[in-house]
Amino acid sequence: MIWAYLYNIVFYASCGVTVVATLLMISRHNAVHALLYLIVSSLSLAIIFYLLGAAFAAALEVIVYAGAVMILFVFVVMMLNQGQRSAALEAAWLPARGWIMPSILASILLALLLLGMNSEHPLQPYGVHGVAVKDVGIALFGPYVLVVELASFLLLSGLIGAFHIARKMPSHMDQNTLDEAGNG
Amino acid sequence: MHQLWLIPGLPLVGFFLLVLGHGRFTRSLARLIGVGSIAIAALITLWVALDFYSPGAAQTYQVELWPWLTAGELEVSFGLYLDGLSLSMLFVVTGVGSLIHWYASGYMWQDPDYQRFFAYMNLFVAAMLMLVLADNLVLLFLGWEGVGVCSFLLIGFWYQDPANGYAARKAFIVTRVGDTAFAIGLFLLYRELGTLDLPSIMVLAPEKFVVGANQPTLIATLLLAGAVGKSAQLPLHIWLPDAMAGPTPVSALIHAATMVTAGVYLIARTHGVFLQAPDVLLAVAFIGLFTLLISGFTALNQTDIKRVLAYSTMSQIGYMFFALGVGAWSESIFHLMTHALFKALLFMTAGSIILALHHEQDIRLMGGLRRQLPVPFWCFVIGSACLVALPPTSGFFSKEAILNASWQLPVYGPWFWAGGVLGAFITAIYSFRLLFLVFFGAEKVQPHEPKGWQFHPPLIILATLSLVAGWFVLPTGDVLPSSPAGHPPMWTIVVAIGLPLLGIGIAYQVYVRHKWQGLRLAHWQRLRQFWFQGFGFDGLYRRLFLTPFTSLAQVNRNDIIDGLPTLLIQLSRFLHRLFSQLQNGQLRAYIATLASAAIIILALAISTVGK
Amino acid sequence: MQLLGIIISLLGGGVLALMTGHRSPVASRWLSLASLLVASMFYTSLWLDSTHSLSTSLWTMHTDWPWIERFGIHLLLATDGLSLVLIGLTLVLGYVALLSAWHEINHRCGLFYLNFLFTLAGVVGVFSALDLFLFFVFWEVMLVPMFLIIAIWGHENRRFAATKFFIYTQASSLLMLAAMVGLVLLNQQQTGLWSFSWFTLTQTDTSGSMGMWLMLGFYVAFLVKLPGLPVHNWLPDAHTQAPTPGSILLAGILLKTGAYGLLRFVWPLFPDAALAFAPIAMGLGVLSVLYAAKLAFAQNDLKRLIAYTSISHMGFVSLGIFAWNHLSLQGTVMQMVGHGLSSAGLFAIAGLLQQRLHTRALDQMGGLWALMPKLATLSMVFALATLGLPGLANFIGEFMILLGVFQIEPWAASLAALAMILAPVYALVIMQKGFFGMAVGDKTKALDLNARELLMLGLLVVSLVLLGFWPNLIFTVTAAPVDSLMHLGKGG
Amino acid sequence: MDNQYIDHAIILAGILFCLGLVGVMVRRNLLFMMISIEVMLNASALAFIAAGSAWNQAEGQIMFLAVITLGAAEVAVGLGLTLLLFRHHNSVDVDQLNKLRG
Repeated sequence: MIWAYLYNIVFYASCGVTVVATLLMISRHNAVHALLYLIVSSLSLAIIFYLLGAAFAAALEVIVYAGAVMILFVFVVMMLNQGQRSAALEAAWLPARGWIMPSILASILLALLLLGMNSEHPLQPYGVHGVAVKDVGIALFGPYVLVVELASFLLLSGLIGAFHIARKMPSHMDQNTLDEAGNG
Repeated sequence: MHQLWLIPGLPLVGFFLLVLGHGRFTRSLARLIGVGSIAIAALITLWVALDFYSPGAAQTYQVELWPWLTAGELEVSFGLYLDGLSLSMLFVVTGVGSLIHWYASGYMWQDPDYQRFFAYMNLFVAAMLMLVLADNLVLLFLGWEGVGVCSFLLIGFWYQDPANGYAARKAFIVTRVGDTAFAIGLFLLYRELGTLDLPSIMVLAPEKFVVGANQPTLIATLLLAGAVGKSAQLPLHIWLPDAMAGPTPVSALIHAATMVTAGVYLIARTHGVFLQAPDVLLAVAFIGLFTLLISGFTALNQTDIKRVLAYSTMSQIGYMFFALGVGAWSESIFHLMTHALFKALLFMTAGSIILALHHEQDIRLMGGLRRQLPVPFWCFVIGSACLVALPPTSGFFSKEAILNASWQLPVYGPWFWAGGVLGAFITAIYSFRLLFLVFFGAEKVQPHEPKGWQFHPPLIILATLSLVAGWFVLPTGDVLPSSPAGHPPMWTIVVAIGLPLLGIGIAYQVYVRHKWQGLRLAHWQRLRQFWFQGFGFDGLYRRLFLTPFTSLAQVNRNDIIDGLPTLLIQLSRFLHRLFSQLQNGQLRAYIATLASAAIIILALAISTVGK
Repeated sequence: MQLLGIIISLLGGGVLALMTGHRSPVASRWLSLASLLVASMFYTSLWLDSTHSLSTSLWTMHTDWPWIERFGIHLLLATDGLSLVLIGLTLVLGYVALLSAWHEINHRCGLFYLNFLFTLAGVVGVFSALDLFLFFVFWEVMLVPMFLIIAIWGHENRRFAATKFFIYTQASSLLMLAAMVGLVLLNQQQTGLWSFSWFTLTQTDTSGSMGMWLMLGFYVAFLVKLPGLPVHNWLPDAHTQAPTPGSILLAGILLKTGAYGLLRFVWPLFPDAALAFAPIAMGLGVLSVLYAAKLAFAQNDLKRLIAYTSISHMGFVSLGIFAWNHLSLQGTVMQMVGHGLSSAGLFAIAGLLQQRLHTRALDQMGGLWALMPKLATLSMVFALATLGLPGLANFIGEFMILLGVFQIEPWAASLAALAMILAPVYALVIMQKGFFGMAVGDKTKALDLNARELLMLGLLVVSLVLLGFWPNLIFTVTAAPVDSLMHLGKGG
Repeated sequence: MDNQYIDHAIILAGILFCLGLVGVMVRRNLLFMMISIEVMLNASALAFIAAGSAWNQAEGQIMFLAVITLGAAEVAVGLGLTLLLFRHHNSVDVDQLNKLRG
């Protein structure tokens, strides 16, 4: 019984943390702060995954997402970051007025999603029988296993491409941007 | 009789020679061809007349030169038809025509475009002869239009002055209005009778048409409209006074003797149809009477010598229409012949006077010319006497016959007769006013008379002819319906002779003794001005037809239908500009549109889910 | 076989002219004249043996070679009296246009004569093709070189005029193509066999709304070509910007293809639809007659004025065709020939005036009679022909059309007869502003006609007068074909 | 076990998605837009997991895997391009990339 009560607290706490972290992340001027908040939110998300019974997903979230992707981000931010000047620049780019229209749009979208998700008549595809994911999965790993391999090759080539683009940076960097990055 | 085709052929050949030989012929050669062709045509007419009058000869002669138009059941031939009526018209056209050509060869001697003048004159006579000798209405229409074009060319002969050009175009377009009505009459006639051949029309019309039915009435009205247009009768008469812009021989030939009588000839020729429409005949009489009176009053205060004669021509042709209307068919043609003689005489004497006074046409500047220009003076006196119909002259015989016939008409008889006599009275006043103003009174100007054998002989011949013509008998008797028999009471003849004499007396008092000057007072001035402008018809037509048409044409110069495609082009350009704003390169704008699109789709999905 | 000779000699002549063009323009000129001569020799031999054979059979079949077997498309060329007359007119106007192009075209002559002769060949093909598909091919062959002639050798804004001309005609011929295919399908459903030939298609039953729509497709295409009222505004622009030979070709021959199409295809193929549509078409005809006449009066540009007169005359043609009785059809044929000759004359004179005075504006002309008596008298003759003076060909055409239409629709004929009043209004405006009155500005250097120009205009005047006094030269030849068309058109 | 936790989890996913969307629309710095996109990806991943656990089938987690790999690849390429953008315009303002306009 106590266990259910604890479960309840942890679940809602982590939901709260995720929401607040994301909110803060969006409004930060400094890129690094934003990144850190993102890491916090993904960690709390991992907790939720776990609570929803998807332990494997929670682990993956922490390893792949919080671990690899965010680190990559931090590296890039560090490289580009121009320090205070860029923070001031960020402030300039973010007038208060700028928030109004997007937040209106987002709140409408949110209301629609919530409306769509209530239980009496949940939002399901209208009059068309979607293919169940199971059959997709069976098909995916049945006859189309080759396709899955190809998809992975695709991702690999994407990565190599990105790597190739990024690699040219040192040889072309002219003197002033290097100094600027240095004293950031 | 077989050389009939030579009569219209010779002037045509003369025309082609003069046109092709432009610039290569000497003046005298051009004169020889010009006058010669008409003179020979006149001789041939005499020769044909001899054949015609010889005892036992057929009264009608028809020859088909070649089948002109054959399409389906329409058979129109290029043929000539000769009978009493066309023979008398031949006398007028070739006889008076050759005298006028003879006179014109002298009159136009100094003019640079001598050859072009005679080319047009020959073409005119050829077209008139074709009109008179045509055996079907389409060929008559060919002559009819040809005559109209030649009058356009000759009125606008001195083309340097745009006013002449305007007068020529005005004449052509107003007559063309009449011609269109004539053409529509032709179409209706063909639809009703199935043929356009004149002799057969005269036969079919009485059979097919019921007297007074609306078919013959409509056809007769349309033919009447054509005749009115060409003979310058009331509704379409505004072009004749302006037609005086042409050289005087032209006015003499076209606007006195031949072309303006074409309308009378048309009505006489298609009398079969007119007899089937009695109320149209009445309309003809009324038109004749009104034109007679109106042009009489207008002639009273004209100042240009040729315009006076033009209005007098209009009123004399009014007499002929009047005669046709009352049923005096042969008398009308007889009056046509006598009028051709003395009016040509009057115009040619006026021409000599104008030439003597170095192209001065205003009678107020002339005076006392009887001593310096004796021959023109006496010819003018004879011409005016005929015009006024004094007893011994030919004018008396023709006008008396018409007035007597008008008395016989059952219902309107006496009224018509009274109108005719009033017309004769006014004619007397204005013609002798002209005579006294020009030849009597103080000598204001020094004329020097043009000598030369082309001037006096034609005048003298015409003068004698117009005196003698009273006793001629035209062979129109059997062709045209007989005019009403019976003699009007004696007093009508006395009145008919007395009134003109009274008119002459009044003219003498006013213009020689200068009495009753009261007529020149102010309040008379407005009436005289009104009469001077020919009862204001010119202004009325200009406001009614001319200005609306020209302004409509100017407003819609580049036509509005052309605007449609250009509208299309502008629309597509506007849409292009509108849509290009959407792609402004701003990434965040695209995301915003993405988000709003998502919202719309979701809203749609949710709203449909509910149902 | 002679017909093929005509077309090939024209096409060959064009190609040869192109090849010799850039070396020596004079050679290309004489070469195209030679090809025209060869073509007219073929034509005379065709005329001779078809006149004596006309009494027996209506058609002289030339070629009937299978082309696209699948849809039953044959290279079917055949001529009857009607197409014979129109091909004759094409060759005569070909000579006139060639003579007028002698000195006016001096840059890229080879290409010009190629286009010129290709247009002629296309028109001859249009008049003799009796396979709908082949007709459409020649319709395009005739259109493209004409577009090039206007676009390359035209006057100031020739590009706009050429494109407008091209879009108008091309869009409408698309309609015709659709209608053609629809007709063939209709025929295939009814008879089960594919055929594009005119003889079989006249047998298909095209009553009902389907027939009406197909007829409208054809009608619109030919109405654009024969400039009928709502779709006429390409003609004034095309004419003002086209070079003189281009204008002569355009006015003299290309407008006749529209009228020929109405005669040959609209009525015989769709008798009931055309009969039902006749009152509207006649109304349009009358409207274009009067509206174009009014517009012509207000123009200041001489060529634009003449273009509007052409629209007015062609309004008479469409009026005559839709009255569909023997009189009005014979009148239409004569009106086509008469208008071809008189408008070619007027355009040649406009070209000559432009060469001498370097302007087409009427208010800058004046008093030319004294300076150029020969040119002035000839333009007087053409102006009189345009206003329908009897004794010249146009009058015969107009008179018989009005006579024929009067039997069917008296009110339409009387309204159209009003044009006899408007015609002198615009025809005499040319003479008054152009030749009478005082000379405006210094015209001393304007010289009169030389021998070549006199020959060109003389040829036209003689033929106008000839047809004015002896129209039976044409009527006897076209009597039988018109009769057969009429019976076909009456649903016979 | 479609209890309220699943519903709330999906609600959370919705909220996160909208927040990410706001982030993308508001920020002009390409980096921040990248980060917000990551948040949106996470939100969809959460929705998959929640749904998967609701019907207790493995598909949810397979899709989560797909989302993650996609996210990773996308970030790699995105950051590379951001570096390029920075090198070329030496600023990461996304509004500078407006050459492709109508």
